[in-house]
Amino acid sequence: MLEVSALSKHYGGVKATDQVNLNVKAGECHAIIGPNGAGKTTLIGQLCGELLSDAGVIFFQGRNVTGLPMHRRVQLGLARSFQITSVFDDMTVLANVAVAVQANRGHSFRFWRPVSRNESINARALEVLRLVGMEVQHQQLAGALSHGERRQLEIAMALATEPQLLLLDEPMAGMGAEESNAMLAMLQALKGDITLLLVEHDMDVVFSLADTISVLVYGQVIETGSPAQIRNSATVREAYLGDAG
Amino acid sequence: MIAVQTINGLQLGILLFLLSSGLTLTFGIMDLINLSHASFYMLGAFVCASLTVLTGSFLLAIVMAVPITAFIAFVVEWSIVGRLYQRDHLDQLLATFGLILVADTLVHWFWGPSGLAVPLPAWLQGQVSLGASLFDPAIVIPTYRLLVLGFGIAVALGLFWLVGYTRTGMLIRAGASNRVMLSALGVNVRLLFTGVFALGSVFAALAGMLIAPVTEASIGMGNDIIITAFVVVIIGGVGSIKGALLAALFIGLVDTFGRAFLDVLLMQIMSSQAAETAAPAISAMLIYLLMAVILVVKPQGLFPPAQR
Amino acid sequence: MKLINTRPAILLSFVAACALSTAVFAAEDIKIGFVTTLTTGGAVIGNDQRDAVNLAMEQLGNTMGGKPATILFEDDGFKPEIGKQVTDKLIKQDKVDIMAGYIWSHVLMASYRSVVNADKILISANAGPSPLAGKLCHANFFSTSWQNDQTPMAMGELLNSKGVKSLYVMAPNYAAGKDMVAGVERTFKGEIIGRDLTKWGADAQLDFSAELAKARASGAEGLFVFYPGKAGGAFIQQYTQAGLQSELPLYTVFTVDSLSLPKLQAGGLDGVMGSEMTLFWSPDLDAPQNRIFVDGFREKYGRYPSFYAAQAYDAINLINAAAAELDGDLSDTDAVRAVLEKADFPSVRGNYTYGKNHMPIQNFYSRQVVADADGNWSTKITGTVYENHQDSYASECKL
Amino acid sequence: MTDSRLPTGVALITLILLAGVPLSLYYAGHIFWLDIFTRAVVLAIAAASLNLMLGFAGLASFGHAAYLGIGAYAVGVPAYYETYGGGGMIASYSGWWHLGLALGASALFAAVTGAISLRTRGIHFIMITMAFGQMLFYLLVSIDEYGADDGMTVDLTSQFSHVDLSDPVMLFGICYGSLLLLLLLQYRLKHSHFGRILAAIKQNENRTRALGVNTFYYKLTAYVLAGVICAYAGVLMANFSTFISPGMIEWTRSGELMFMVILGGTAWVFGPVVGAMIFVLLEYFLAGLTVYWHLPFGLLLILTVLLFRGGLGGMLQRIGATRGEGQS
Repeated sequence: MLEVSALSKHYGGVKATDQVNLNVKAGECHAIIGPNGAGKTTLIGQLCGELLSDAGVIFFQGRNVTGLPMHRRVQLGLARSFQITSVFDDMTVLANVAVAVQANRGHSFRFWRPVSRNESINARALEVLRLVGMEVQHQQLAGALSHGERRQLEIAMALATEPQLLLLDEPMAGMGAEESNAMLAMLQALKGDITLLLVEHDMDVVFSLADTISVLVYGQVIETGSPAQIRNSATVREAYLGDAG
Repeated sequence: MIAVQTINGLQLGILLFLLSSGLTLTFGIMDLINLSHASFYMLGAFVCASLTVLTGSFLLAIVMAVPITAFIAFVVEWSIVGRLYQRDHLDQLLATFGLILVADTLVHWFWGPSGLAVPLPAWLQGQVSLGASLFDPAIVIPTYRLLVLGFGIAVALGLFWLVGYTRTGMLIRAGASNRVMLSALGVNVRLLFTGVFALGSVFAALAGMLIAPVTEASIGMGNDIIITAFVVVIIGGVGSIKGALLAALFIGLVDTFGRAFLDVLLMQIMSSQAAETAAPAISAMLIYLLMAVILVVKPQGLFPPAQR
Repeated sequence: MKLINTRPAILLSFVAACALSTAVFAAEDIKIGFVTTLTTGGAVIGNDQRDAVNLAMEQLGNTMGGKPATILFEDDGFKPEIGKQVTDKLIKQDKVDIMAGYIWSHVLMASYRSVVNADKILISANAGPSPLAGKLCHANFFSTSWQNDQTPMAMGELLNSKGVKSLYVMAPNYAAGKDMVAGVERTFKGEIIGRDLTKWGADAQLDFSAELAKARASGAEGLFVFYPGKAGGAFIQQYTQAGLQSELPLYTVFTVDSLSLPKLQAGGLDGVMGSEMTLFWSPDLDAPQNRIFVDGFREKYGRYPSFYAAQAYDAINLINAAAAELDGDLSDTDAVRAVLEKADFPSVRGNYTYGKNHMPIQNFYSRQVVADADGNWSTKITGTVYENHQDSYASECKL
Repeated sequence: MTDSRLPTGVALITLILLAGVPLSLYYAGHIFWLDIFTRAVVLAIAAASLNLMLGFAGLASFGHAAYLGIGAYAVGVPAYYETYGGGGMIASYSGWWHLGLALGASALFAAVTGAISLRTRGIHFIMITMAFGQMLFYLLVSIDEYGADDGMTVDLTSQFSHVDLSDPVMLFGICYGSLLLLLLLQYRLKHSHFGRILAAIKQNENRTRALGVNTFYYKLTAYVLAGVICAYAGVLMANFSTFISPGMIEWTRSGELMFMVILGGTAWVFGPVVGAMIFVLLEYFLAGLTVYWHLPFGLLLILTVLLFRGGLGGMLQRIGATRGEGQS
């Protein structure tokens, strides 16, 4: 589904990502872990098209997307959620998702009919909201939601673009235990239908969700394997897990 | 004539630098777009002119005018500008545009509409001959313009020392690239902001004091040059003192050369009457064209301070 | 809902009150609209004109032809579009009987149509752009000043008589500036070596370093400039600082006047002493009304009047002549025009007549900067360049 | 974001006053009031067009007055050539030709400068739009034939077959009708598919792009649309004032348009109309009081920014909300 080879990004003399190779198979949940400053956020930025890479290529579903801008990649089915929650605070929950539905349905150069009365868009948006369990809040302003709900909405917006592959940038960040469990349940339900690329600090979440794990240290992938392999890898233990405990 | 015009251009450039250095600092550190920076340019000229007439000494007047303008800057920061740092750029544009109107009217009311001439001591009234060059049979420059150039360079060096080699300067540089870090360092941010604003305003006032003996102090004298100063800041890169210096000298030379030689060039392709009307306008247009081209190539200006 | 209901009522009554307040004047009073510049640096000139108008009204006892007379001043802000707006206001809102003023040629060009189309008369107290003297001349347009070209033409003759062979020319880039350049070039027989038109307006260019360097390098025998208002002072300063008095003598029109001389004197810029200019008038001109004007002005305001003031003063007295003959009834524009055309009033320049384009036919003098008996810098007439001179556009006027 | 009842009520009443006051005063003999209100209505159209960028998409253009100038010169230049000869095909008194020229030229200018300006963001966008405005300003200053700095008078208004724009009541009617139409268009636009995308871009452009929207084309469309509408206002302005000059384009004029929008409130479709009205009336009354009128005017600007966040629209919405009648 997603093949990345020799991807690099430099900031001055600092190599944020250095010759990263990655192979995400269709239908799996692939997690990327690593200590702070390992280059995970940079990698996500490069994959989704927010940052341009200095070297390397990205193939998505067999197509070279390395030079494509972000919105083109999304249109091809490569969506993302943000680490820092970004939703449109002044819009209703429904409208937030509807923007994504609009984007997915082609251009929005329609200047006269009220968009809020477009039942086809509203229906699809409600359907996505039902998927993440937010149907009841659809009339609320996004700015009035709790942190956990905003994170859920964030995922709903990404889902509304009908992605083949979803990049999740620390979906559990800043959540309480209860909210985390709800989110975990939601992701588990998504798994299988959509390929997931997950960046996460919470190891419990990673090990309960991921089929494959890649370990990123100093901008390089030092190991890729199943959760069990990673758990037992001496290299990883030394470079990363070992430090932790 | 090239050497003479080069000196004229550098002198204009150094004045632009004095004006834009404060602008780029307040912009880079406080994220403040301050149109009323121009009012300090005007205020400096008027205060200095009045003091010169009062004391009879131009140099003494400059020495006395600096603390006065600094005090006014402090009051303005404390009462109005300080409340704008958290607002978006549009609000800042409007409020400081309002400040310009207020300052212009107060000056009109206080000093009258005619403006003030600044008498220079006799030793500054003369001219200096700098020999000749290939293009110039005789290079004769008014002594005072050389003084402006020299004084401007001295002040610029002082500013570079302040920003580059002192603790305050370290904080200013830190602030220009990352505002959040400042409060994390335990710096009294409010105090630093007031200080930077006052410093920038004094620099603008100094520019006004230096130009007053040439053009006289007049109402609204800053309103045109402030836009040029903004162009300098944008071209140089917001928050970059080095960028401001290079851009200011560049713009000063472009503007002067445009006025000096463009009409002759245009006469090659159009009637001399049309060329004489078009030349000053086109040379005024040049700097905007330059800015647009530079922003297209480098959307952050030539020397953007390193982010994050 | 209270807010919604009361607000329009307040606004409506406010608007209505303001509209009605203008109707307070009794219908019979004479109302004169006077457009000049009262803000920006141009206000130096506007204030001088206003002072002269107020002096004239005071001397007339605020009556004209036995009727109370009022002046309504409006500020053009040095901008043509504002000038037109306030002209429209005076005509349509205040319903003035006659319009006067206008310092700037471009403001006048933007505004005059509003006046003449309303069948009212406009008396320019300064601006004299060439189109209004020629092709676009209008029966309802009069001037108490001059056509722009005349003064520089006199200067051209003066330069010829002094044997100047080559000239460098500088002027601001607007209607009057171009007229001034055209004027001096029409009569000057030597060579024009270089010409600079600089940015004008509210943000005029005031630093002339590049241009002065060009003038010096040109090797001309004389420097002709036209810089009215605040730019004049700035120019003289830089001219002096550049030390050009010795190599490039200065000949000016409308640049050195009673407004700039006190400032130049305070600034110790004695490079201007002895510099020559041409003009239709000078404070020392020997005419009966000029003594009344200059003495009255100096007594009331403690300074010499400028020629701008003299022209404004004349405009009021010209209107007064019409009001006196028509018993204070200025409503018949044709009758007013007939009286004005005679120019039968005590002018500060002595007597003059009107050409068919309603521009004065008058003398032009050369004057020089000197110190008066009290040591104040002023100007003194040194000779007569033209006698009863008519502008060269009058022949193009189809009236 | 939803318009509450209080602002809507104020809008309707303002619209009624905007037509009623000048017309009744005009027929009562105070003809100058029609001039003042015509100017206010034309400026309201220009300010509303700016709001299409500023309020709808968060694009702070500081060179919007350029389009007023393009529209005005599209009237003045053809009329000038028709009167004095020359100009070839351009010369004409025809109003339709003036309109076509204005809309075409402004669309072209907006498309080119927009495509360049929209590469930048924030302060750089503000400055580069101002730079383009200043370039046009100096270009016009440099053209001697069109009067350069002095501008030119429009001797004859644009000619249409059934409409006489030199009739002040007729002209006011056209301007007022255009404003109503524009407000309706903007209201529909704001709630359309396009409007929602613009709102999303205004709040978080990066997020909008991450949803698969090519934001550039939406911003460019808003930019061009705003320019074209403002050029239309310029055509009306030239016919109203019968005098045009580069002074219409200077950056201070763009600042004034911005002031009108912000005073009225950017989030409110009707805001610019209220802003323009207050601006014009304030200028008129203050200038009549004292030559120092810039002082209270400047103070008012400062106070507006410091005290009325979101302009008058924002204030009305807050009042409405606290009274519990306009909650959305």
